[in-house]
Amino acid sequence: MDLSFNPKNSDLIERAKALAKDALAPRAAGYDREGRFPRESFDDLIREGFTCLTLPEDLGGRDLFADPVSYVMVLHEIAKGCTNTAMLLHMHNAITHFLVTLGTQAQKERLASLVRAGKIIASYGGESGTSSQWNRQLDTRAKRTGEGYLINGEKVFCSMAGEADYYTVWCQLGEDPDVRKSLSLLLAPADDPGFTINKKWNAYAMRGTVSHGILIENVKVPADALFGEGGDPLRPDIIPKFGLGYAAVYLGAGAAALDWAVAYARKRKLKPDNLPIATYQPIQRQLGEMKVALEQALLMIQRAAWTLGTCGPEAAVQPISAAKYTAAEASALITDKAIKVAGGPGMMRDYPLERLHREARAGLVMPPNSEKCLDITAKTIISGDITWAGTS
Amino acid sequence: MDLSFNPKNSDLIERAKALAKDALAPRAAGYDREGRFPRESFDDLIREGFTCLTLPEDLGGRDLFADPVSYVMVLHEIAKGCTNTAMLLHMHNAITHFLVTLGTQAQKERLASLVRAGKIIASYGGESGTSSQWNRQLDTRAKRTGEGYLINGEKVFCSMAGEADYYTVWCQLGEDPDVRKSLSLLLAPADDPGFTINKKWNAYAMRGTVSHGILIENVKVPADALFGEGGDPLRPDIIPKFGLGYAAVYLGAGAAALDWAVAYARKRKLKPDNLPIATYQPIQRQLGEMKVALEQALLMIQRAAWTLGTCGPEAAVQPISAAKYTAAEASALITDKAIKVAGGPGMMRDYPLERLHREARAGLVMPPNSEKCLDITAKTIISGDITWAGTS
Amino acid sequence: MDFGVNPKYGDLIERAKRYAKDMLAPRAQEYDREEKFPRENFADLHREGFTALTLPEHLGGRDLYSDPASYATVLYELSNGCTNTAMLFHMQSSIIHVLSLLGTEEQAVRYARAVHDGKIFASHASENTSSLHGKMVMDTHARRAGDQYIVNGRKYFCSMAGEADYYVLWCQMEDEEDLSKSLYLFVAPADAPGFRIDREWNSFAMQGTASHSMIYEDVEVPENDIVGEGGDPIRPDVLPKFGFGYSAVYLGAGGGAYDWVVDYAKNRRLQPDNVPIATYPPISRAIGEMKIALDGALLMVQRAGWLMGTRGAAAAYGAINEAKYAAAETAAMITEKAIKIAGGPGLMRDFPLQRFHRDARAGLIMPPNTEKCLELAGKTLAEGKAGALMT
Amino acid sequence: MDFGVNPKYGDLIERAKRYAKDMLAPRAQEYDREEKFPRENFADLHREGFTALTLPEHLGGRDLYSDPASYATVLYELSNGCTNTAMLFHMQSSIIHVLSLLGTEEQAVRYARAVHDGKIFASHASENTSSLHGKMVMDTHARRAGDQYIVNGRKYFCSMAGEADYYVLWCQMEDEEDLSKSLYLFVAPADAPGFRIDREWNSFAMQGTASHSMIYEDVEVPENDIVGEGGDPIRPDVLPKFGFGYSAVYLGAGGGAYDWVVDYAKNRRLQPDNVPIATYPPISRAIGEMKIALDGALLMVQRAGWLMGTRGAAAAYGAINEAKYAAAETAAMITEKAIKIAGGPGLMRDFPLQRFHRDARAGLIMPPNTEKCLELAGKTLAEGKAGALMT
Repeated sequence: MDLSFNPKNSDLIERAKALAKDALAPRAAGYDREGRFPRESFDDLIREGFTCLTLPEDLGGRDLFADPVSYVMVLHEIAKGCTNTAMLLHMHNAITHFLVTLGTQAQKERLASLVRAGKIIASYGGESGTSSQWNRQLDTRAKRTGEGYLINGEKVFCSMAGEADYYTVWCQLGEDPDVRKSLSLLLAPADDPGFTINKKWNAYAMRGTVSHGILIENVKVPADALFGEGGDPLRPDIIPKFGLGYAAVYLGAGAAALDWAVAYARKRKLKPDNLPIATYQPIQRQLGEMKVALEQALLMIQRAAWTLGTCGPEAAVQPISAAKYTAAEASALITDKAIKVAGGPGMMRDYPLERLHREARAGLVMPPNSEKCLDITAKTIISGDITWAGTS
Repeated sequence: MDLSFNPKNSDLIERAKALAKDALAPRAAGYDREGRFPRESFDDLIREGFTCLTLPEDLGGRDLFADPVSYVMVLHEIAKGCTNTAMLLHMHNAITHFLVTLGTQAQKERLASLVRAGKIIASYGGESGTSSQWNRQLDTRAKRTGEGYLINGEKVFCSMAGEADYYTVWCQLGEDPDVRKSLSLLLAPADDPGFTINKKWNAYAMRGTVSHGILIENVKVPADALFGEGGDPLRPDIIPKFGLGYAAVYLGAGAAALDWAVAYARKRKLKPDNLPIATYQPIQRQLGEMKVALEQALLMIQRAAWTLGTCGPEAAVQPISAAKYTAAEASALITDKAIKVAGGPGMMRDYPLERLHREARAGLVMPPNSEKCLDITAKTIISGDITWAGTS
Repeated sequence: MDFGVNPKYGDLIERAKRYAKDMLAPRAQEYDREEKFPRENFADLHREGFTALTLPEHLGGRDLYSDPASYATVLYELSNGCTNTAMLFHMQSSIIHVLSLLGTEEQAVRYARAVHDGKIFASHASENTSSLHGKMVMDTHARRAGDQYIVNGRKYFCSMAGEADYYVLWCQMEDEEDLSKSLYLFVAPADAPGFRIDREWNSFAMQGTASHSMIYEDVEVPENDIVGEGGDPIRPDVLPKFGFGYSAVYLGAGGGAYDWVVDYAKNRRLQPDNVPIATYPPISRAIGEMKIALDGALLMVQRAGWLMGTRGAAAAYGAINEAKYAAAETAAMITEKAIKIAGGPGLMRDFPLQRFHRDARAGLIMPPNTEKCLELAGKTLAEGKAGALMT
Repeated sequence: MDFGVNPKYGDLIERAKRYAKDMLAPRAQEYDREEKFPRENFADLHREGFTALTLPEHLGGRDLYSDPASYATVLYELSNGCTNTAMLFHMQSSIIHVLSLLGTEEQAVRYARAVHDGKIFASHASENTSSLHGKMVMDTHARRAGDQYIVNGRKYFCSMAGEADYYVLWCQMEDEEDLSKSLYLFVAPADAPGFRIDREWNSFAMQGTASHSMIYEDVEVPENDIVGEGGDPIRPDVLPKFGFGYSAVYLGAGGGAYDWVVDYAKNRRLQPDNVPIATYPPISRAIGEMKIALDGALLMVQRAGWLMGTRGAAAAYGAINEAKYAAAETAAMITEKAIKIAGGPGLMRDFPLQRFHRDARAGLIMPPNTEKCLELAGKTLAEGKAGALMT
């Protein structure tokens, strides 16, 4: 066991921290208030190279998913500045990584050149069906044509709808009803006239992700738009990585709330004592509880990331579920308590706590939600003995 | 809405309170330590008439189940002195009430004369099966003989095994496999040689209830030992009343813990401040949380009791479940926090908190357990609209 | 002991329930989104006679404060539909009750007539005390000038600032520090010169209450709009009534979330199971927990009201404090569980859960905040007092 | 970053796991019920070489304190079988480590030989300070008399009182108030005249630790049994090691309860469903919660150990405190959930859940208690320090 934190890519974590503090944090409230895509912050990320992080090194990237601990800590630092921006960066970086993983050399090179040129890639899997399981039919279907593929369907919760440059469409290709054989990823330029945005994203949190619906009508893509084989998106090295990033992003909201609450408690004085409220034991107790929850969640995330990097994706499925659960619940608890510590300012829009509190609620609900995480963990335990790293 | 607390039988509540404080409380630790039936305390209860409370007035009782609010508050006061004693008093009084409810005039009179003479009646329903539902076959069976009935079977969790004077045996009578038609109550003297006590009650709490197993071999009872018709014990005016009493009994452990913790916090001083710890805000916060939980649970119990008395037993099923849940959880929370307030003395056997804490755990587990209570409540909500008293 | 609805006011509770569903809930989303004062609701509630409920019967009211438990239940039911409206309804109902209680017969008749005419009364009391101990100190002062008074000062969290027709100011006469002698209620029409609104209310919840700050610069109030005796506003039969109602209002946000999510869970089905998600054990268990907590908290609120009505506010003080804690924590817990059950729709502004959740969170913070409530409850115990009476 | 088991000590962790299951668990119920010192366990652990693990390698040990994360994991695993044994093992392992660290070569060799001979060392430090601020004040004093010292005093919570072979006394030299100059460790055989045991340890948990009070009346200790320099026992590389281990020990009670109840739930079936109750969603969800909390808390403990080992105790202080909170609260939560899942058997003395539950409760109270831990963690933050390092 060696918990020293000096990963290969610690330079990126430091840069993420600085960028979050100086550039992203000041804009976070505005994106939330206006419910718009964090364009300026994303431009900063592009300029600083953060949208190329998961490309292979020989294609101009840092291959950051090879070092998952650094990957999650970069996200976590970005999220401390702006949860929305961090979430979208994760979406872009995760799907870029998957496409590169699945693509041919030619596809990889083409994708990398787009990403290096500052193009943003989105990933659309959700449908308005009612199952969280991947064992049902998708409405979105692609069929082979002479030149390539023709896609039709409808997607919901499409982050960066109308803002990304390319949409990665999760769809069933061909006639095989078994999604495990037919689920495919097709990359399409966002300006295809067959995409119509249905502006129904009106959440009370994570508003900057502009996760509208998209109607897909006769979108034509060439043959090299298909990445990997049918069923590849269900590979165990693909989906869990999304969840790992969510954990880091949502914990960022909690970490930012704790920072703010501590700073506030050290400044705020009440009469007649005229002492900072940070000197009161009940306030200290609350701060302590928040701190322990934050540390515990960070360790769970780092452990899951380390497992992913060291023991492979299948071994990491449960640790990732556990990390997502711990992080989302910790962020919910911390933002709750931060508001209690702050009192009135906790509910005022002039201060960040109410926003962070809302964002933490989104963390509880975003798949895999807390119930689902518990379920995955429990099923693993019940079906057999498991030994996770750090539990001897 | 009228929450004034002046029930017809408030004299009994006052007497219960005095008896609990002066006679029962000083002995409670001893019964727990020695794991023995609270004989001396029960003798006090008998002498003071508390074992006759649920008999009809014309048979020398106070018909206390006609005034369920008083009934639960008597139990609650007794329990604040000794949880074990209160539990057994409830067992005796509830079964006496049921037998009187089901019996013929002659049976009532005979039973009443036994009870007035200080005899203790026990009630044995549990079997070592594995279902909490009453839709399965019992192992304990009775069959009609010329003179009466012959009983065979085995019971578990028999409170007052070897201590009560009469055992009320829940059994299936005859051949009908449908328990809703065949479940019957047979009253048998405890000194019948067919009863063999299997001393396996070795709980870490509620040790004074001596709830051993009992083997029943060819116990013969006369014809008038049968109370009511087959299936009567499942009537809605019977079983839920047990649960209502449990709520009051277990909340007593919580109330006693709060009383002790408050008294301790007012006395205990720490250096160098030399102030009672009750003056520290973190301690006050804990005491406050305990107090609110206690009050809330008491109101839920009183509401359930009032519903039972005013709207009848079927309307009271859900409020009783809700009261049992609230009381058991409140008692668990209060005893937890009391130990935290007390620190070291909280875990020492020289003080009552560790005992009350154990007893509260038994409250969580005793049927209907917390999960079951939630289940009953949820099913009622899901199956239709309900309006409970006090919720308009 | 009687947990049943008071027959004298049963009709009001039933009507409140109906209004919440048919009148308040449909508009609540918009008021919240647009951060608008719920004017249409007040007009409708006035038409239905609800804005006059707390006036005495001889002035055309129902004397609803004679049974605070029923009053709280009405508030709770209204709040199930719209927390903002219930809160403002409570402010107006309390202040017109107080004006008729403390005022001369002439004043009581005059203000009651205004209420029947649909005029809205706001009550402004908060100042920038920043005290841990909650001692009230008034910066807002009045001085005599001929047969009228000149008021200067500043108030915070002034519900209905810019929206009410009359502002009732809690104001201290100059040259007398002792509030128990110098504090009076001043009633002034909203269009009186000298009122200025500082629109700094920018909360994530309860935005429809328009609780901005107000500045008074040489506001003139004639002598016959000064109500009661010195110190009356902090009389124990006056002050606690304001705080008491918050419990019912905020618990109502929990009740609204509960109703919505139970309905949702009974209708929502997932493939391939195709049964209502309410039947999944983890969800049914959560519904059970919510319902039991809701009932327990409502009983705490009603008990506090009953104590206040029958034994006076002093005897009810502990119970009011405990009820505030139970109600606010329960409402917050329920809205949180409801969001978890609903998943995506829990976060969407098109659905009411996120609104109830934000409103409930405000209940935790509104003074006395829930931590403070616990400390008060514990302090009472630690001092050897019973706190809330065992009823 | 490496969350894997340290290969140098992987064998010890595996063996600890096996001993817990095969050796400690079968006897744990009896030690608890009979309130007996776990003598057979100590004999077996000695035979297996476990009682010497924290001695340096050149004295026949494994120098296990060189990697406190591994040390904590060994403790945790042992505690899964028997909390009492793990606690006493920790006391002995820590004090013999400290004696070899602070002692002269002659002393280190001599005490190590005793350990290899199966002698048990106890460490007695607690006095009746009753201080909120945890400042240590020693009533136990020594005065010189020729070439030896005479010790008088009284200690509380003396683990293994009457059971160990050597008592190591934390003792102050007379005429010097400053503990950083006057505090020494005195090693005395248990049969030295002047020891008297006041059997007042009567706890509902951890009864096998025999943590009675001890009175010292003119106990004579020769000069060569006084270890280290003045103040050594409170050196930052000594004192925190004792407190650090408590987290692992108490969390072990949670781990034991978790293992038992998962096994139970996988085998227990109810009619008419006839499937393991572990498959019922409310129960599987609870199992998931327990497992995740257990892992998180164990990581907190291991992190604290890793910090202590690599950056020193001062850097680890915040993390040790946070780990104590996380471990104790988690163990208490798990044992409580386990009892609820098991139902009746959860309460029965024939089954271990109630024992784990009582032991875990002791963890909440053992200083620093969990409320204190939170306040310390918050105070550190409030003072602008990071507390536990972000590793």
